Formats: sequence, C-alpha cells, structure tokens
Amino acid sequence: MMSCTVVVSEADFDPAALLSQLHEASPSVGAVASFTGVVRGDVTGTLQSLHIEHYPGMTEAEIERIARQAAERWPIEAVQVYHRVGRLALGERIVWVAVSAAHRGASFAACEFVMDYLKTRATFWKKECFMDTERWVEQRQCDLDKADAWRS
Amino acid sequence: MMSCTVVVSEADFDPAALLSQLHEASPSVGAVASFTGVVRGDVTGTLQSLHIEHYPGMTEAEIERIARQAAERWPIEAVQVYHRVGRLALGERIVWVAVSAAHRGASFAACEFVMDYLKTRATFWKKECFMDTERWVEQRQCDLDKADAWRS
Amino acid sequence: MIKVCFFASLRETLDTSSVSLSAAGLSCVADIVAHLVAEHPSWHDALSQPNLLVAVNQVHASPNQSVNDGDEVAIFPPVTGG
Amino acid sequence: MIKVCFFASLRETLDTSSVSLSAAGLSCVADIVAHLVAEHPSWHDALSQPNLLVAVNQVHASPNQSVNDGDEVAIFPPVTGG
Repeated sequence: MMSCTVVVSEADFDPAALLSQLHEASPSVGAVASFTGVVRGDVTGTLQSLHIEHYPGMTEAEIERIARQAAERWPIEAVQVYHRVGRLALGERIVWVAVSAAHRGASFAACEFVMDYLKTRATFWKKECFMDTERWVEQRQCDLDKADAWRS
Repeated sequence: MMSCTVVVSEADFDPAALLSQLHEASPSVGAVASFTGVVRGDVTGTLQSLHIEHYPGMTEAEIERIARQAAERWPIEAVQVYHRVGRLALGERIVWVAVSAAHRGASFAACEFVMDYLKTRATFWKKECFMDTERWVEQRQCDLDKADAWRS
Repeated sequence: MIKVCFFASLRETLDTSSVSLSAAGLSCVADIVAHLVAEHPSWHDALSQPNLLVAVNQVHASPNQSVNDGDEVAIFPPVTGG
Repeated sequence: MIKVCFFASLRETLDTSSVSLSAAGLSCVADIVAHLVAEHPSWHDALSQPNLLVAVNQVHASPNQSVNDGDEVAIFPPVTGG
C-alpha cells in the first residue's frame, strides 16, 4: 500500500527531513527521486516575487489522485508532495515532489510523472509580481505536451 | 559553463545543504532533480551491511566525464555527485546525484542519465556482508540496458 | 443551492470569489455559465474565454457535466503551479 | 615500468592490489595479461574471466589498447556502484 503525503502551505519545507522520512520508512526503499522547484529570475531581472493562489481542498485531492495513478503505473513505496502558496521571493522553494521505491527507474519515472501532471492538473495559479505591475502566468503548451506524453 | 562537484568519501553527506547550494548558486536555476540511493534490505532479511571499494582518482575522473556528457546533451547549470565508500549499514545513504537547470525536463533527464552511467562506468564495487559470509555484488543486465538506452 | 467559485485572473476580473445560485433550472455547468452571464452581462467576456476549466465537487469536469443541488462548482483559468 | 592495479573480487582472488612490470615487450593490455599469467600460472582462471574490464591511465580502455612505460593499467570486474 503506497503512502502519500500532500501538504499545501505558506510555510517552507525541509528537504532533508522529508528525504529522511522516505528512506527511513521502510527497509525495502533503495531509491528516492526528488524534485525541487525554485522561483527563478526572469530574463529582464525585474521579477520581484511570485504570488501563488490555489483551490483549497481540490488541490490536495487532485494531487493525491495523481499520486495514486503513479502508484498504479510503477512499483513505488511513497510519494511526498509539498507545494507552497502565498508570496515567494526569488530563489525560494515552491514545490517538492519525492518518490521512494525499491529501484531507481520507478522512482525517477513516477517523480517526473507526478510533476508533469501537477503542472497541468493541480489547481494552483501563479502571479508574477514586478516592481510596478503584476501579471498572471499563462499555462505553457510544452507543459501540456509533457503530461500528454505519458498517455502513450 | 556547467559547474560539477564530485566527492567520494566514507563520510555521509547532507542533502539539504547540497540542495541549497544548487538553488542558491544562480538566479536562473528553477529546477533541481535529485536522486538518493540507500542501502536496501535483501529479501531474506539477512543483509547486515555493504562494503564499497573504489578506484581512487579514476572514479572521480569518470564521474566528471559522465557529468560533462550530460551537460552536452541538456542545458543544465550544475551537477553534484556524492558517493560513499567503506562500510554502510542498512538504510544509510550511498549515493546522491543532483542536477540544477532552468527547466525541469533537463534536470530530470540529466540526473537519470548520470545515475545510469554511474552504475555502469564509475569504478565502484559493492560487497554484501551477511552474518556469516560476504559476497561481491554482480552487475545487473538491466543496468547495462538502461545506460545503453541513452544512445538511441 | 449550488456554490460557484472563481479563481485567479477570473476571480479578479469578476471581482467575485464565489456566488450561490438556486439549482432550479440548472442541469449542467454550461447552464450555470449562461445563467451567470444573463444575470451579469459584464461577465460575458470573462466567462466566454475558451480556455476556462471547470470542476464539480473538486474534481475536474467538462462543461456538460450535470450538477445537482448542494454541488460545489468551480470555474478557473488553466493551472500554472509547480 | 608499468603499474598494474586490481580491484574488488579480482584483487581478493589474486591476493594482490598491484604489481609493477617492466614495459619491455608489452605493447598492449592483452600482452600484460598474458605476461602476468605466464609469471603466475595460478592467476590464469581469474584473469581469463570474460567480463573483466580494463583502464589505462584511469580511463576505460579495450584490451588491445597500447601501453607505454609509466602507464597505470587497471583490471577489474564489472562495476556495481550507485
């Protein structure tokens, strides 16, 4: 039975503690793949921060559905998803996805799968805040393509 | 210019500090994919520890060659590889590979590429230590197949 | 009653987080949208954006999904998390 | 001189970490292996394992790679790190 932890919060998370939880949870864990998303500066260097809104309740439920789909496709032990909301400065962590498994292939594939579907299905919205203006981020076609690619 | 850090040591490493180094290094880092390998219990439950031997000098040079190949294939910012040697108990970390990039696709692909080639080209050898016997681990065909798959 | 929630740019454009509607005569999400536009003509353009997504009871849904009294419906732009 | 290093199970079987050989008459890695077997007949089986790998100056190499005085040659079983 796969374990699944989903946390949406304004607070930061501690990757080291999260990794330890995964590999100390079970002697059959041999591999942990993880992904950290970070607020990246824009090309003009004028981005000040991001503001992230979400749909409380649905967000967590949708991420858990994505994690369950991953567990149906690959033999994995546990999935962790932490996603921050509210205001985030440049360089701050936004998202953490980690997947533990006996073997690395499953952990890598499931981790990337969860990230790709999170991008296209989890109910978060990012607003970019500049010195004197704000702008909602548009969904990127390449993110839709990545998620679609898992169907084949 | 990609930055590459390779450390082979008996000492443990701190994933949190390593992750922070990567995403604080550059404002253009938006994604960090990482992999942690852990000493996994065997099916009989009798494995006590691993002993890892390596070829000092060649190991580090070979891993750096692998990282450079990854940087030629994908737009990545930095690669970290930490690999432990000596005696490791069940549940201890063996290996850490982390790759930072602007975008997640490159970080995931390069991280898995480095792990797959590390498995088949980096000069480490694992010995499994049981209560009353020891046994050198045999290379697995599926690891060779994974590395070969990157050629196509 | 059916609760209808708006998020992100749509919430800002409508200047409304949610509304409650009587379920009478509303059989699917598209009916709700038509009803909202009839009540608020100024919402027409925002609610006609072709890329809007909908959820019913916190699950992704299509505009022709049926709705019932007590449901929570959400309408929002494409998601951009991660 | 050419230094020849052994690792892991091969090091244990030969009970030797490394040997130094005069480079005279040794033109490639395969020559070195033949020379070692001639000097140590008991090493024949261990050095005849078909899956052994070689490196010259800490770079993966094939058995027919040429060697020169001062080179460091290594012979080892398939690697199993990570």
